[in-house]
Amino acid sequence: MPTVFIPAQLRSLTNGASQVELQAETVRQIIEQLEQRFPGIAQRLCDGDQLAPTLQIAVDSSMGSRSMRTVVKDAREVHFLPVVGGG
Amino acid sequence: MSTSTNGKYRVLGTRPRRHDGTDKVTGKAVYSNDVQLPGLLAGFVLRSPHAHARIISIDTSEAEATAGVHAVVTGKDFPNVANKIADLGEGSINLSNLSDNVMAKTKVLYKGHPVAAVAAVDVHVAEEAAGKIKVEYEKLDSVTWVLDAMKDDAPLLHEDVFTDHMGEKDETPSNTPTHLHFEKGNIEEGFAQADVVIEREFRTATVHQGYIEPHSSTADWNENGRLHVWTSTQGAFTARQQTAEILQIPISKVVVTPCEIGGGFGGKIAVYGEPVAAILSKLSGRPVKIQMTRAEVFESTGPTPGSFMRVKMGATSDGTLVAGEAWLAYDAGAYPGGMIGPGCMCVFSCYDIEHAVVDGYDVCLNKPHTKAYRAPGATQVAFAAEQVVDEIAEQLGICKLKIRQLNAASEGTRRVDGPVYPPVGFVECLAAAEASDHWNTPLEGENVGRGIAAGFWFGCGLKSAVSLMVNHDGTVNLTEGSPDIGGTRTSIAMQLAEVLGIEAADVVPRVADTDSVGYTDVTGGSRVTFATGLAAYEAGIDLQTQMKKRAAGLWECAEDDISIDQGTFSAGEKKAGFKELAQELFKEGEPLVARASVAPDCATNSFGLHLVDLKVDPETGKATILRYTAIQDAGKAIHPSYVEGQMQGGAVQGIGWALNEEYFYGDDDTMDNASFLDYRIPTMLDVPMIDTIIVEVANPDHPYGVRGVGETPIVPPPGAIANAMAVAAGTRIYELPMSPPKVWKAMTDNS
Amino acid sequence: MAAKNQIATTINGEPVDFLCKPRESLLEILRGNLGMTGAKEGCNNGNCGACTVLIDGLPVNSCLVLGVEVEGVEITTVEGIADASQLDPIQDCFVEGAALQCGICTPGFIVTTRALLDKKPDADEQTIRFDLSGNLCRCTGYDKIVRAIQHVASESKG
Amino acid sequence: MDFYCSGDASTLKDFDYTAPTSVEAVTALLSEHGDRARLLAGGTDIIVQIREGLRDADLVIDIKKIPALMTLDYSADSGLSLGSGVPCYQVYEHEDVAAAYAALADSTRIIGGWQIQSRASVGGNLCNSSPAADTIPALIALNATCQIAGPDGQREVPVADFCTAPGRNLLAEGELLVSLQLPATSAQSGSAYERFIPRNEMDIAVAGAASWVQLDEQGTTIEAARIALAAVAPTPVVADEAAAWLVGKEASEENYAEAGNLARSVANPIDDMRGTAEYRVHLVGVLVKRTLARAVARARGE
Repeated sequence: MPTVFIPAQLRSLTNGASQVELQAETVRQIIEQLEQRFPGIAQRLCDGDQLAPTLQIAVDSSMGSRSMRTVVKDAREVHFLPVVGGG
Repeated sequence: MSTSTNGKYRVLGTRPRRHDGTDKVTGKAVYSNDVQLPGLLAGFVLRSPHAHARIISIDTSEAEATAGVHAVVTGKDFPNVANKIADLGEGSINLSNLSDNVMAKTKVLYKGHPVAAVAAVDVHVAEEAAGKIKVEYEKLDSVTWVLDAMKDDAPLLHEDVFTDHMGEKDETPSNTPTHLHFEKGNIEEGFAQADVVIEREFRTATVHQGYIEPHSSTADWNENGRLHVWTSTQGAFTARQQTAEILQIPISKVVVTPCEIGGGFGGKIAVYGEPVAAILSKLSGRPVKIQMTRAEVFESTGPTPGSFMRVKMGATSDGTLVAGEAWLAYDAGAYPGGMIGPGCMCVFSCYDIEHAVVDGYDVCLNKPHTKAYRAPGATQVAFAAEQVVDEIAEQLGICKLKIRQLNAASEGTRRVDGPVYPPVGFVECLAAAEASDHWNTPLEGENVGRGIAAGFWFGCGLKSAVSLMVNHDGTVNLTEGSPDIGGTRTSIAMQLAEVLGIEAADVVPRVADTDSVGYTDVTGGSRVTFATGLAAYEAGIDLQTQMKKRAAGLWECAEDDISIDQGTFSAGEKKAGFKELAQELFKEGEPLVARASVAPDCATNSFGLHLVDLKVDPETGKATILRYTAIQDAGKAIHPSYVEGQMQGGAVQGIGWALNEEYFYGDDDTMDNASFLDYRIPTMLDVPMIDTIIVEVANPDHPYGVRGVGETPIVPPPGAIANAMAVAAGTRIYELPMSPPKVWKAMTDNS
Repeated sequence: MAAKNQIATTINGEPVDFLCKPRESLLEILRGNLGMTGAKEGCNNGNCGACTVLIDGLPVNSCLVLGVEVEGVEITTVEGIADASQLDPIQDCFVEGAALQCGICTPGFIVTTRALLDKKPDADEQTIRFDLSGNLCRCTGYDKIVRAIQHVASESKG
Repeated sequence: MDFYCSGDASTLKDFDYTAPTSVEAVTALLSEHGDRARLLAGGTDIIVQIREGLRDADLVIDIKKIPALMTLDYSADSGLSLGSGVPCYQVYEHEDVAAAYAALADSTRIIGGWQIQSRASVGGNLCNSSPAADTIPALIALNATCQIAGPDGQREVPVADFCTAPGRNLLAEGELLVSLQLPATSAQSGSAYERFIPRNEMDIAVAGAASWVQLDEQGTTIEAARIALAAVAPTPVVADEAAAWLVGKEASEENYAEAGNLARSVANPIDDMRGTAEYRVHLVGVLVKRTLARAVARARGE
């Protein structure tokens, strides 16, 4: 049961909550459940049925995934971060 | 010098000769501008002389009628590209903007923005013909400094850009496409706890990656509709994708051959001349090469963002950092999408700070679209934050190394953007600094100063593929898709050699074109030795698995009876090394091939700490670097010489950024110093030897513990030099570069 | 359009004739007309040293020499530094000492170093840094280049 | 290269080339073609300028085939005659010349890198007439004169009078610089040139100063001095007042500093990307002080 960290810019949609615990197995389920609880949040995180192109997902300490199917069922934490390019 | 780990490896940690070394010291290696094809034409790009203007009309008729000219293109020859953001593996890009940057359609946004191109029998004819193209412009007001561009009355670059606050957009257009905001803890509470608070403003100039090889691209669009591009790129596959998207043709119709590449540092990921050469080739029916001049490189590619930053940090009297607040505005150049994200994520990334807030703004202005430059966005914020940490230490009377040790990020530390670190080696780097000869040698004399600064870069994983073919003699051909910019053929081959129990020289690595190897992301993000190395490791395992099965047949035993130790296969009395077994198996049956592809979703998290001693001439303000030590966690240094090389090269680029490098803009907002004479990268005479200490704290996400090392070394130098300068000059400089006139002025004003 | 001139010169010990227009630089001639792409174009205005060749033993930026100027001189390019199958000690030490990363500046460094060590076989660090300051490298930070040259110089001391 | 910023062109325009073997042939060509003809010595300025569209030419006249222009002639008694096409390295590699005309050796050693010094000539540096040229203050401090040939014969002009504006000099149509004449040096004299640049090499002077001194027999008093400056005015300038003030003064750090202060009065620099006017004026004081100290040390044989 991962703790999902709400990006600071979306906390106006969560009544200020900075993290929520969800019963989710994939990122897609996280977003669906967030949307149920905090209507409007999905469109801030997604572009259609994909993660917004400016975002990446961090599962615990691993970052870099951009897939909605990213498995989170054994994760402690999930974060939504800006994508990072490198040189 | 290395505080190295162990003797458990045969090949890793040794220093074999690189496979491409001989070709590169004899002049035989083929770089993009060395490509020659039958019937090759030369392309020349006509560029905007204005910083900002509307294109009213373009008349190419006279150029087209010039003898020797085979084709002329303008923005009209480019297909419409959807205004959508594409995932390029490493970062994403708006395709319409990418196409517009390659060839302006309706507006030019910076001096050097392409407006037309000519293909002709030679470059002289092409240039002269380009000079006959008549472009009518309506000049517009321009802006080149972030804070000016953020003003309400600033000249607007894009009427369709609205500030995005993570999915919510403002209603009036602006030059600020993105606002990012991060929070951790409670910032008011944090500053309330602080006994000392320091807040400073910082400015940094736009700088260029400064690779010595100008971009060069050759395109041959043949009669079957297949486009072959030879180019200088950090990533053949991303070049293929961008080219196909801009031309609106299927990816399968494009093959990109990555030539040897003369430096990139993040500046050779986006395409520039590739699609232009392609269209010229299509129109002329001949291959076309476009080679940039040095001035074009400075005026039209790269650079990396200039910035304005306000950083405030608070600490309790024992030196614990309790609060950090940053407000960052980074120059994105002509189009949205600069380096602000990682800037925000890195400003406090070296320290465990309970309460933090970061706001970041991506700002469009009339400069070339900014690109990654080695740890993009991190050097600027380290320049700021590392000075604030030093000033806090000064106020509290705490040793500057101690305060960093006291607050060092370690496994479990949560960054301001949220994630916690896995095992990382910053504490070990600080310990190595404390134990170093440099730190323990007193610095004496007048106008001298010692400075330290930390740096962090994520390093990424992404996709890599390799394939292996075993030769009769048991040597192995390794085909990979990572352009080799700094010895990575060898660092990858060494990992395969380690698995297989052979020598690095028994592996024949080849960087292949996009038709000949599986998809591989860019040589960037410090990822190649980590991710392509991981693919080589796994391909080696794949090979061993196959060989084990075949050996069972050969030796008439069960597969499970065979064990592999350091590459040697054995089952009871039977024993064979890799090469011996490979030779036997070749005689027996089908050839051995293997492959692996990987896509590790992880950062490799490399920390570093740099120490610098410098002397400043109080009469001129000029600094001389006396001694320099770069310390970094490499996880596991596969080829220590090339790890040291990354650390030394990054340090010297950082020294250049710190002391002299900057884009000068004239009154008309066009660049005044587009040459290596006036854009002052360090010469050999400007730097001392760069000492290195490699720290090895294994990365749990790699079988050998490798971390990416290429980018972190550019992060600490400006901060370290600023901290040394503060001691040597007796006054702090909050602006990059810390060039002699600026330092002299600050010292004069101070005295 | 200016007429082409016929130029007779010596490159890496071999007599070479070529035709060139006055505006063609030696670098263009070498790389284009003669297919010798070892000399690299980094800036085309004499500031980076990647195109260094020797004319009568002296290092010059071949981008700042016209093809028509080399009548009767002896030119050495990076292609002429190694002896057939045997690398020059400078080349060998560059490879052994990891004194190159991307390699684009390397031919220029090899050629200038050859001239330096011919003149001052036991050049010290300061001399090396001064005499090679016309060769820019952006990858290495110069450390391993200086060390490789010092290594060759110390070998020459015996 | 010098004071020009980069232009917008990038390849060489079409031109004709000729390499005459006599001075007379050159003056004839120059008279015929006027400013459509350009002289080529080392080429390190003119090739860049034509390539970048900053100067133009229909005809490039290579002067390196003219023996008189390629000759360096030195004797302790008669001084130095330096052909205008002699490359920089020949000056600093000539031990006697480098010792006698140390300021000139200093300046030739720092023009570009070695590759540039193999080609670039002192005469070319003078004729390019950049205010930032390194050799010109050295030549002025060493009291050099120009031997100029033209359609009407030869004339002699002090180097101090040669430059008239950035990139301009008093060579008339049809004229060329044949050689530079530097008088023999006397015992107890010495000279030095120093410039300030942000890097340590490969740069254009933000400011430069050359000093020459003649000491008395004891080596303690300055009997005569000449000081010239680079990059602080539209042309290289002579700091007469400072030099005159030094006469009869003790050779001391305080007096070098005071001469430096006085020299600042002739500096009339501009603000540009290489430095502010204020900074350049300040540098004049520093560089004059430093070059006087080095010149005195050399005069004393230290």
